[in-house]
Amino acid sequence: MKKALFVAMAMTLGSSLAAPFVYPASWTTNKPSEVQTGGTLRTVNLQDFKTLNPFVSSESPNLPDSLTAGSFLTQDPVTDEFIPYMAEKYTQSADKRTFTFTIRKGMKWSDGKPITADDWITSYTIHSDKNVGSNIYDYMSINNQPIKVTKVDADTVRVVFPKADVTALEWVSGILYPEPTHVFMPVYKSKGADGIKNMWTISTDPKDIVTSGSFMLDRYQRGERAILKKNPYFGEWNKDSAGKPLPYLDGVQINIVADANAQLTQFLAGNIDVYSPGDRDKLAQVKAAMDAKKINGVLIPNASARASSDFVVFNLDDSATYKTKLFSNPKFRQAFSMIVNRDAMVDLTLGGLGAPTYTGVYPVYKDWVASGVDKYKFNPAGAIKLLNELGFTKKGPDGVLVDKNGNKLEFTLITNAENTRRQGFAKIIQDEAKKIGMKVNTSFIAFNQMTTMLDAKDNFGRRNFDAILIGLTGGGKVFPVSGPSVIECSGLGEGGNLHMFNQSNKCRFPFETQTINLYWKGRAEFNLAARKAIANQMQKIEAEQQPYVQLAAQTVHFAWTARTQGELPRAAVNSLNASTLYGPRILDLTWIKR
Amino acid sequence: MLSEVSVLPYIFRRILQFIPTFLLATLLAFFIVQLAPGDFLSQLKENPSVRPETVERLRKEFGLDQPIIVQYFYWLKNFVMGNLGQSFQYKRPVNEVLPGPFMNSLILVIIGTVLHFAVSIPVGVYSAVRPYSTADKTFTFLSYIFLGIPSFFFALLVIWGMLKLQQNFGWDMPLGNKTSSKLPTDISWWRSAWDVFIHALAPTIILVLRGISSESRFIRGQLLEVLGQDYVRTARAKGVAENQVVYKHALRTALIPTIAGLGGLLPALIGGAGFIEVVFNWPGLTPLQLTALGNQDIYILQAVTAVATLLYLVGNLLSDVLLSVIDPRIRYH
Amino acid sequence: MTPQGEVLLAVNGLKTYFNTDDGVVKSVDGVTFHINKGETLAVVGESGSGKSVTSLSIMRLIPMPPGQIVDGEILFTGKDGVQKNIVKLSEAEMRKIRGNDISMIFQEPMTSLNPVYTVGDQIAEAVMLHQGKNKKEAMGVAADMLRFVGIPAPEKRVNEYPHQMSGGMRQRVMIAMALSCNPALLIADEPTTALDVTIQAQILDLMRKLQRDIGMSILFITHNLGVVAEMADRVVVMYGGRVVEEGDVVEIFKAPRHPYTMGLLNSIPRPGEHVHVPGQPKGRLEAIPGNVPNPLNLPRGCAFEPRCKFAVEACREAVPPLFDTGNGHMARCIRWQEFEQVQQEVTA
Amino acid sequence: MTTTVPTPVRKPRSQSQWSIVWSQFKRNPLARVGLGLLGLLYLMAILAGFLAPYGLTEYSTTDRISWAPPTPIHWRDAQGHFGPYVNGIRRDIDMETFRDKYVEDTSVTCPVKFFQTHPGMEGRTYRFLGFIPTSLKLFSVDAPCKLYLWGSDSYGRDQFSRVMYGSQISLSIGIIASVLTVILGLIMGGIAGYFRGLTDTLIMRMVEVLSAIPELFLLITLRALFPLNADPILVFYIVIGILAVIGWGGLARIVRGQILSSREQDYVQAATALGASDTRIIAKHLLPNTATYIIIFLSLAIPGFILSESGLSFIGIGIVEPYASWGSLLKVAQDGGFESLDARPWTLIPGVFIVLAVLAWQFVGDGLRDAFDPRRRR
Amino acid sequence: MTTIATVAPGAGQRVVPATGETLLDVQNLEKFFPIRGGLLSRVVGNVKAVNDVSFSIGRGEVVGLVGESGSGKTTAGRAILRLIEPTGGQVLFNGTDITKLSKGQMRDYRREMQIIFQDPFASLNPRMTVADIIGEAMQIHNLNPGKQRIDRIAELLEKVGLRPEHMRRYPHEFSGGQRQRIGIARALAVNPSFIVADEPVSALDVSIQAQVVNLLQDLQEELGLTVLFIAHDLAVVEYICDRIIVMYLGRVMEIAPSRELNNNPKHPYTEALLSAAPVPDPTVKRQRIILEGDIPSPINPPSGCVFRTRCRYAIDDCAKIVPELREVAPGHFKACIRDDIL
Repeated sequence: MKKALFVAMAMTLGSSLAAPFVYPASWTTNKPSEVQTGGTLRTVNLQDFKTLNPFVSSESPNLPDSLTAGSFLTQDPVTDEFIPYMAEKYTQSADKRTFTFTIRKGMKWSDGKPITADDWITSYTIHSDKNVGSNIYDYMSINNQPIKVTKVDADTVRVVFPKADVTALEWVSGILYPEPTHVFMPVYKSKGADGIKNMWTISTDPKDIVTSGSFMLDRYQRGERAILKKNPYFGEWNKDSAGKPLPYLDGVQINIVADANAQLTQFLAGNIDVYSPGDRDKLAQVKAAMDAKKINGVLIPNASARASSDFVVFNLDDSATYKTKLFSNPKFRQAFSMIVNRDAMVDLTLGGLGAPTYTGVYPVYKDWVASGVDKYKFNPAGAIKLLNELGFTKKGPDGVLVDKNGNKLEFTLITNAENTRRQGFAKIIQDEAKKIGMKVNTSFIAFNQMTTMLDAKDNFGRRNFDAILIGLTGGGKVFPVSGPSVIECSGLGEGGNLHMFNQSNKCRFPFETQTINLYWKGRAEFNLAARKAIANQMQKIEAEQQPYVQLAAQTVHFAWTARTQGELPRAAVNSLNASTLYGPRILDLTWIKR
Repeated sequence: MLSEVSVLPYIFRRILQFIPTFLLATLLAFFIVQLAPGDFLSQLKENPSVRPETVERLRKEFGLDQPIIVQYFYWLKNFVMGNLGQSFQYKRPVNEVLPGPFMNSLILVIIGTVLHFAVSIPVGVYSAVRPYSTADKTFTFLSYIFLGIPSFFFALLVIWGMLKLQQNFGWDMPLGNKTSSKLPTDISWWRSAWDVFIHALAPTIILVLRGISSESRFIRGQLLEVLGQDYVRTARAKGVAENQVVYKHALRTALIPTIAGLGGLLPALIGGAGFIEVVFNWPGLTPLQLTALGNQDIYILQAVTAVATLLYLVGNLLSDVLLSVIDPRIRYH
Repeated sequence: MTPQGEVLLAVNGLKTYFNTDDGVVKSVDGVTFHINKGETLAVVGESGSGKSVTSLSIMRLIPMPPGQIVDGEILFTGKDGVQKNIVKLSEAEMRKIRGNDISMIFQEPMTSLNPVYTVGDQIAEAVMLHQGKNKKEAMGVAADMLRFVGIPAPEKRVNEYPHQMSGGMRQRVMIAMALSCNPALLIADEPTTALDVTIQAQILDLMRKLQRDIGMSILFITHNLGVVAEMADRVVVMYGGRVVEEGDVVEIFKAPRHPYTMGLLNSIPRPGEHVHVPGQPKGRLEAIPGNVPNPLNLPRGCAFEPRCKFAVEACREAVPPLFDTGNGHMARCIRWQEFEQVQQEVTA
Repeated sequence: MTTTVPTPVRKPRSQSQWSIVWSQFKRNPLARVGLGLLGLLYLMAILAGFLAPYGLTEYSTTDRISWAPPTPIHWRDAQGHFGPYVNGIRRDIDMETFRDKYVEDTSVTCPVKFFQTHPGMEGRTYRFLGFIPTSLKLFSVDAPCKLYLWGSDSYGRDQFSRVMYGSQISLSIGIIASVLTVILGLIMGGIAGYFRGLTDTLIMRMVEVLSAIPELFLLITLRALFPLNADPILVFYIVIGILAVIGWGGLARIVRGQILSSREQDYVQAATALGASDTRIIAKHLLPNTATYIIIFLSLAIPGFILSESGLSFIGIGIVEPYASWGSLLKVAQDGGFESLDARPWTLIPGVFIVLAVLAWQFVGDGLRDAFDPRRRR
Repeated sequence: MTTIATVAPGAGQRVVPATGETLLDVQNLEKFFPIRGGLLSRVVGNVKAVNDVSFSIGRGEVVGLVGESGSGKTTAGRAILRLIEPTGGQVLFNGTDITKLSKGQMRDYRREMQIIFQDPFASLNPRMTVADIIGEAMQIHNLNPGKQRIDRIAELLEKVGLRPEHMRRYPHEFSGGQRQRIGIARALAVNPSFIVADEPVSALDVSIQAQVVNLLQDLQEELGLTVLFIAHDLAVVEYICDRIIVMYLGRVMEIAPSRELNNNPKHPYTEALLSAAPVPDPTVKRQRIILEGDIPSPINPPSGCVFRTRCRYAIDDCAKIVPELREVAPGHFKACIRDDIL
């Protein structure tokens, strides 16, 4: 009784001193008046969480992200605008490099301690320490020039970028989260990086885990589930549009399941509330169960395309082997693109739920995908014509095209064994290629092994593959083209970069230099239309040169039980705004209907 | 006691013999896993923003730049001192990561072992006492069928069946996982133990069905043979009742080969639990091993191999000791 | 048939058949004999003659299936003085007889004891079963019995396992077990065949002594004529599942009336009788030609006919009846009367 | 055992051990059923090309069909003519249920033709009995119709044809793997048992090491060591080879034991006394003596390997496209999860074949074991 | 006829003479089987199966080797043929020490020395036809090539009382007696001069034993074979042997001509053995000498005379002195220190 009174007093006190962040009414379909508080949201994750430590976490999704409130800014899921969140306000310098954030007052950690500027500095300091091995260490600099984060005073933090950058606000909102100084700093000071690495493991007592977000850890049952409970201090500075403290939920249960089939089972059994059917089979199961009234819920099929790509990349090494020379010829890659039957891929592999792709910009960025990039779409006759030009005019006795030197048109296409979708794509490529006399062998290996192949060199200094079918994921909304790690052709050390077709650290082809130059131009271009024009240019080059032969993209589907409320407005329901764990909704605004 | 005098050196000698086996097995495992292209850090490549020097730094930090044999001896030294090394994925000592999954697998294996014997012995005995009866023929037929269905697919069928029961009758089925997500957090230990048991039941049954099928038929054959032995005839000639003849005189010797096979049962169940743990979403050793394999988390793999090898050796030792208890001929020789 | 003395067990027309895939094996095909109280009856025969099956039929220990007692009766007067037909008894009634009224010892002492229990346990089991004694008393009886059969340090030996004992010791244990409930009849199925000759002498000696002391009857099954001569009061000779000759032991050895018995007696070397002297031509044993008959494929007439040097056409036609040749001596041979002369010729 | 049950001396028939075993085997009804079933299955594998109306990977990327159900076969057409025919099919993806819908197009009818050749259709040619190239098919229908006896997979490939072709791999896998295991087990066990001493100790230690390391781990890691451009079928057979390398221990142990005990047999002593060489003794007396066990081992190991094959497919290191085995076909059903069971039960047919093959081999194996074991003879 | 070699008293070399020309001379034959135990499987003891056994056999002689189970008679028989490698001593065959021969050299001697086994079921490879079994020896030694081989096999079969058409059958089609005949034919296939007959009739039915004994006797006479006849049954041995060797716990107790041994045993063990055998005559009621107790374990045999623990004549010295085998009458040897008995 006493405690409750104290909490209530603290709340009024807090609210009188500082303005809470008010969640715009547009972020949910529900009216604040309908909302019921309490209840538990049950969701599912496909693997065991490995750590609670924000500095060493490298998985996705992970628990630290679920437990953090965010950072200075947040991106409005409906308008895509950046709005102050943990900052009350911010200023931007004229050269667009320096940002100064004034911290919102009254924010508290889950142990009741105030959130201060030091907490950002702590986070920045530790993430920037090489020895900690943070997953975002490399984000702390742009093109090898560090981003600087400094404390101006107790309520003010300054962030300085090396140069003007359109993605700066994305960085501010999505990368640097505050971490509790009072927990980490003493350890960091006494034991250094090693001390930090040993903190906040899965077996750490939940009481010792301090969070800024709407929830805190209640219990972690390894291999079974994570149970989160409401952070009592979060509601002091987070209110809904009607002024009600957030979150509405009492708790969240994240069940851990081994595979996608088990995930479906849990949803069909009514054991979890949110679910994204991964393919058509699962979609059909959910639909059938809903139609048969086995589950009472909502299904949004084909909500949007996925924020990921699948493509074939050839080995374009500057080695004088017959194959790399052939692959290095754009005509060959164009011919190859013309035997990729993307419609068949969508129809047969994706069950009709997807779309062909021709550029590295994920189709979910509808506004960014350039038009007229499908010049080398499926066209076997065109492919034959180009191959004839390359000297492949006659077929050998085994039906495989040979050139005048007797070289067979044959290569091995590798993809990872775990991914049936990619194997399906490879199969269609193989079968279509066979029809025109191109022999494609397929090989399905472990993902790790496949990524190793990208830079593993043999005794002759050559990379040891012909072609790999792989994909990329991730990226922001501001400039959603392939990033520098994918397109940078020089200035990178050995291995580790994603410039998959050429890892010689030299720009072999003019289009490589052209592309990277365009990219940096776009990063500095603050005008959206101009930036889109640059993206179009980049895609045109890509479509012509076919360094990555894009295949097809799946669509995403969302399902949830009828008791689960508070999803984003339909217009904002897409793969970019949906969380893997909670679906197309903001967890803080989610509530359970009883 | 005479028996203890002769059994102890025997056990000690067995343990001495285990050492080279253990060393060879772990060394072999270490080499094989390192032979595979790539290492734990290869996956970082998927991440567009991890730089090569980061990878190199981590490689050094994990000791992956050392020659394999050096790494092995380093591992061995730590192992002897009770340190299983560091998991790359969990960024925690393997000592902390391993026990949970190990215990979970052990739950399946222990319930499985109990079930294995609790079913196969009575079935085997019944079939041997009434050979070619309808029940015997039914058991035989069922065991043939269970031996024929791939266990992972059988698991899928069972889960599907349970789901249909839950959907159509509203029965709360233990659909995968180790515990129910619906239980409140503050329940008595026996209630949660019961919950775990209920969840373990379906995977365990599928796990041991094949074993039961072959074991029960094996016991049947053994018992039939022992029932034809001279000393069983002696017992009957004494006027011993038939069920006493079966259970007291025949069964004990008939079970000797079964017990001799116990040593292989533990690792076989742990190994066999693999697919079923995956399909039933049971947080055991195999899911741990599979993700470790995918990520080349070598010290986890090494630890799992070491544990499996130890289990194999301990199992063998256990069956040796049990055999000497059940069969005095071994004890005195 | 005129049984002398009080009949303990009478087997009348016993037929025990086995069904095999190859046909019905008539292991015991109409066997009739009896044992008097306190008497030792030897049943002699080679493998396949049906002697062991006869003894197991008396114990009702024939594995069924494939075996079956098809016909005949086994009349037995137990310790309670009531005559019962063993063939008709229920399994529970039979269990009361086994080990209590009738005990049995077997040929292979190495395999006839349960390897996983101590010999004390195994003897005590019978005692507890039939005499209602508790474990402790029964173990006392077991030790007494071991002493009784001449095993040194019986208190220690009760706790030993069979594999710790020699063959002779195990056979003594078997005897101790068999005698632990004072049976009226002991069936000894080739009890010394697997033993060395010096141990055989010990065991035979022991059995004779025990019979004197206890006064039980013994059904002694053997193929060793030397053992028969030493142990038996009367002899039953079996061949091809039937009794071919029966009579007093002296009669059988002095004046056999069946060619098979005669052949057997002639074919064994007698200790000290045929000793070879170097330089002199070696004597010859008189062998029975041919092989032991196949029980599946017995001749229609006399089973011994194919090997018999006295066989005539009539032998082939029907199974000869058992002729009473006087003095309780019987022979299943149509030419038995002629053998008086032959016998005399041979001995002359 | 003493003579409790008389062992009848068999009528003198001049038979070898083998003919006795065979006559014993024939008495066992389950063994007969098993053998008959195996005969049918292996005949099916041998005639796969002839029985399968379509090629192994035959499908259309233009006229796309996915998860077609078994095609209904009609017997009497509108004109009253009798004879099997099928109708054309039309496919829609039902965006309500997200399942493929197929409707018969009664305007198109195609008679089922028997013993037709398909010249020019590359996918359909095969080598009859392994050497005569032909495209003769037991039955087929002409385009535009499709005859899916057991439905299709997601690419519109005929499941019946794939099961037929898959049988070639599934049924040969067991034999190849167990023969490899037997060869290894015989050699290693033979060496250990015959030479004894240090060799014996080393080999037996190796057996222990191999059985101690988790199998799954060995399979997955060793699989990663193969060259990538190797033919998938070759890689798969190497995987099977690994299985054999892992699995020879048990057999070696038994062969060793048998050799150790047969060495002491009188007839081996007799051969030694006759002056027979080691090689002769091993080849003529010791190894044939293990034949009984080997045959039983083979017939019981083969079903084990057939199951292992499906397990390998389940963890993704089994046979891959373009080849098919029952295991990889069942994996398709497994991947489909509940949808396979609810919406396309015909994808479970390969599982039925696995069960049948395993069952048949078990029957035969048990029958052989009983037939070889004089104590189990009836 | 009896030649007496010098007996060197106390010397390691003892030659026990044979009748006529010596074919086989066994000197101090030893076969120890190691017993392993302890933590490291070290040899902790020996089973002294054959311990210092010496005797010789003349050409054409039939010598019986008698003893109970554990006496080492079978081991001795096999060690002589090097089917078991002896651990000590010499075996002189026609003056050559065959224990020193290499495997290849030994092969030639195997044509001269053959063995017949006790168990007619275990001694024939069930997978070979009779022709293969008998022909194997000819194949190994390249005898009677081609068509001759079949004729020779047929001849051998007839010689052992079987019919030539039996050669195409398998062992399991024969009865025990017939199998034993096949075993004999196999041994004769190489025309040996010396045969070890290891309990050839013990496993046979009574009525069959006489057939096989007669056959062996006929063959021995016809072919002039030298035979070492191993048995546990004195009656059979007496019947066909010229001389008899009695073994107990790995050592020779007594050697004497058959009649001499039977009528006038000099060793207490032989006396007991003779007395223990039951006589198939119910009218003869003999006073038995019943040996007490069991045969001791060969792992830990009694000190001094191995028989002393069961000997009714044993004196204190018996525990101290290992009795030498010495000649007590012409051709009659015994290993007993007491001359005042028997």
